[in-house]
Amino acid sequence: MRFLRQTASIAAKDLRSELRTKDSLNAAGSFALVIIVLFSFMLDPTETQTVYELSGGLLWLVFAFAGALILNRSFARELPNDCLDMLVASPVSSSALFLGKATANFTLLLVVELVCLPVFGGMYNLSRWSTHLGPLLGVVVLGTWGVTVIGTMFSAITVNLRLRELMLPILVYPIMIPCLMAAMKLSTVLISGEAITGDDWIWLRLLIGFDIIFTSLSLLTVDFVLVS
Amino acid sequence: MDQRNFTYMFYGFAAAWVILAAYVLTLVARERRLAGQVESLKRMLEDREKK
Amino acid sequence: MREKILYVLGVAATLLLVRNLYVIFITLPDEQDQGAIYRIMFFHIPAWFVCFTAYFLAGVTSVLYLVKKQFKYDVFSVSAVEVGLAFTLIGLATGSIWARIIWGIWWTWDARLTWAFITCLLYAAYLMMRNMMDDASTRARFAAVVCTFAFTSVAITFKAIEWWRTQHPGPVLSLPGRSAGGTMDPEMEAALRLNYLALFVIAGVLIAVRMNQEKRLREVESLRRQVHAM
Amino acid sequence: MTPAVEVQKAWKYFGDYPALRSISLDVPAGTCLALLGRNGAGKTTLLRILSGLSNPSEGSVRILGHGSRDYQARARTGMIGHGIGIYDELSAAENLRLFARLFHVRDAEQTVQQWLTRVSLDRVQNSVVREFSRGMRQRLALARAFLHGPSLLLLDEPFTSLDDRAIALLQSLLADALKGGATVIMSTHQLREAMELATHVALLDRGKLAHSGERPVQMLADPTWLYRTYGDSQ
Repeated sequence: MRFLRQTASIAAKDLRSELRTKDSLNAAGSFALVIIVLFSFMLDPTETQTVYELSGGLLWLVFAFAGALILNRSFARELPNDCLDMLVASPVSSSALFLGKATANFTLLLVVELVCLPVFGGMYNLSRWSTHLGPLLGVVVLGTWGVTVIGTMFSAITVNLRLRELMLPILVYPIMIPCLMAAMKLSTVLISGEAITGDDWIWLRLLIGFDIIFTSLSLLTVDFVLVS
Repeated sequence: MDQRNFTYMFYGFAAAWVILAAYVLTLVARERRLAGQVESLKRMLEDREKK
Repeated sequence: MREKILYVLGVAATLLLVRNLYVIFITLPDEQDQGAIYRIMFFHIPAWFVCFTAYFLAGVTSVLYLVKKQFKYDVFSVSAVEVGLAFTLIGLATGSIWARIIWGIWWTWDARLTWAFITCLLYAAYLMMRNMMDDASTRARFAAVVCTFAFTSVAITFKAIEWWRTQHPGPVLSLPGRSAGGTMDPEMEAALRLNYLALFVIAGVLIAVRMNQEKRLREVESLRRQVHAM
Repeated sequence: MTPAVEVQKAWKYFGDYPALRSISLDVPAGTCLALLGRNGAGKTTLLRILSGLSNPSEGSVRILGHGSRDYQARARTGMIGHGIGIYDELSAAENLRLFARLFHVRDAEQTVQQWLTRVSLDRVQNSVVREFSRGMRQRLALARAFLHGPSLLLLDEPFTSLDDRAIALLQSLLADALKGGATVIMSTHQLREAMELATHVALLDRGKLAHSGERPVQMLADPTWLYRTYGDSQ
């Protein structure tokens, strides 16, 4: 109970200060839209069938790039005035602190994604993209959680490095590959207007497994990262 | 047996040995650098202790 | 004394490798389908096993570091990763050259190749990150966490990639209990085993040398702090 | 009565370099300890360990009878570090509310208002901290540290960089806290300010505890007396 309240307080704090400046939301949002526009030069936007086949991959690339921007800010926000020290020294356990920050990042990234999804579907005339909206949102939520759990953890690890803006993506993308792979596969299927069947279930299981494994691993190891 | 096959086989082995050798060389270089650093730091410490 | 043993071992393993080369080139005949190029396998397969083993041990020692907080585990972990990376490069280079002849292409996005490439990038990033950290204790803790994450992810990726179609040739070594393998000539197999031995010993020696350096690095950093504190 | 802080044979290594060497120190409850020593002697390292920001490599640390990372220890400790530890993008009230919630302060809103009044920021409580002057931010940081009525206060160089008004405020807050039975540990270079409050002193020299005990009388007139007597001759 105490744990959940503290997690909520931390998440609310991060969201409130983000909403006040909107730094990373604006950056991630416009970056994502720019990439979506750039895709139109990469492929023929009128060949809808091709776009359908690539949709999952394209979307998750956008999400992963946008995510890196949000995640970079996550712990960097604590740097001025040594705020992180105050949080670690307060009676908040490292895992509550981690979960709070992960929740905030998750929410921010999800907002950006929920804007991108219809824009992508609309601009490329993917009329079927929302036929399986429920499952698609489920996949987006699961995939985003995987991205934010890994990202939040590595945001804490890289925050004091010089070149942290570069190091975070270099470390984080190869680690998230299974999660991105699964999310891409499933999103492609769902955006194309088909249901998840047969062989694709294994990707859903992979996605859920990835989330569970890395959430527990993060909760087990945050203390080593935050307490020196 | 065609000649290309042999050439590429040679390339393959050469590549393996070159990479191995390159790695050994980086180890040697690092060894030298570390030795130099230890030496200069120790000298610095001695100098300061004398003062 | 320890260093001498290391050097002797290293030289012995290299000599063994050279002797194996002789056997491989002169004594063994060409393989019927692949011709001469198949000989690359004598380097390629053991190199992969070395790198798997190195990454696995690095993952295990990273967890041990987090549990026991003793520097020796961290030192082993970096060394294993670095040597593993060198052998990954060997595996990729030899494999790529082999593929040029057999498949007609330098690179294909085959599952295992992709996996190896990802692994390479990931562990290179790990080494880069270590280079950027100045305090050995923080570096050891963070590196151990990163390595644990990396190993877990790499293992999952390996599994995930099995679900994609693969065009990599199956196992050729006859391991007990694996009936599908064992298509290899016993003479070739003996040569392959000897090469395994040689490469594993060389990797071991390299890791040991690297471990010494990591200890020296810590010494340098501690001296630096001492100078700084005066 | 258990001491507020018990440190037993604590070592802290950075790599191979021992920043703290076998520190054993008991701080009785209700006292004010001035932690002295030159730069790099290990004062900040020791305070970080007591604040739960860092674990000792060897040895044990008990805070108010609990482990240094335990909820019970952390909830009753207040701290001021090198940074002021408040968020620029949040308002004064939001900052205090956040920490009140994290520390499970009862009647959070009322306590926050009381403290805003006490540090004279109640009229600007809804302004974002970014717009505050230096002095206002410092006073807010003091309110943040004292908000939950801590039984143990850990202050790292609290007087450096404070303006006069904040120094006066901090001194009165510390005096009140000591009257209320709290324990104070502060590292400081400003010996004159510290000596008025300190009942005990501890001197760190290159990671070792060179001296600890009650504050010698001599130090009131001559604050550097301890350095000359127990420190190295340099």
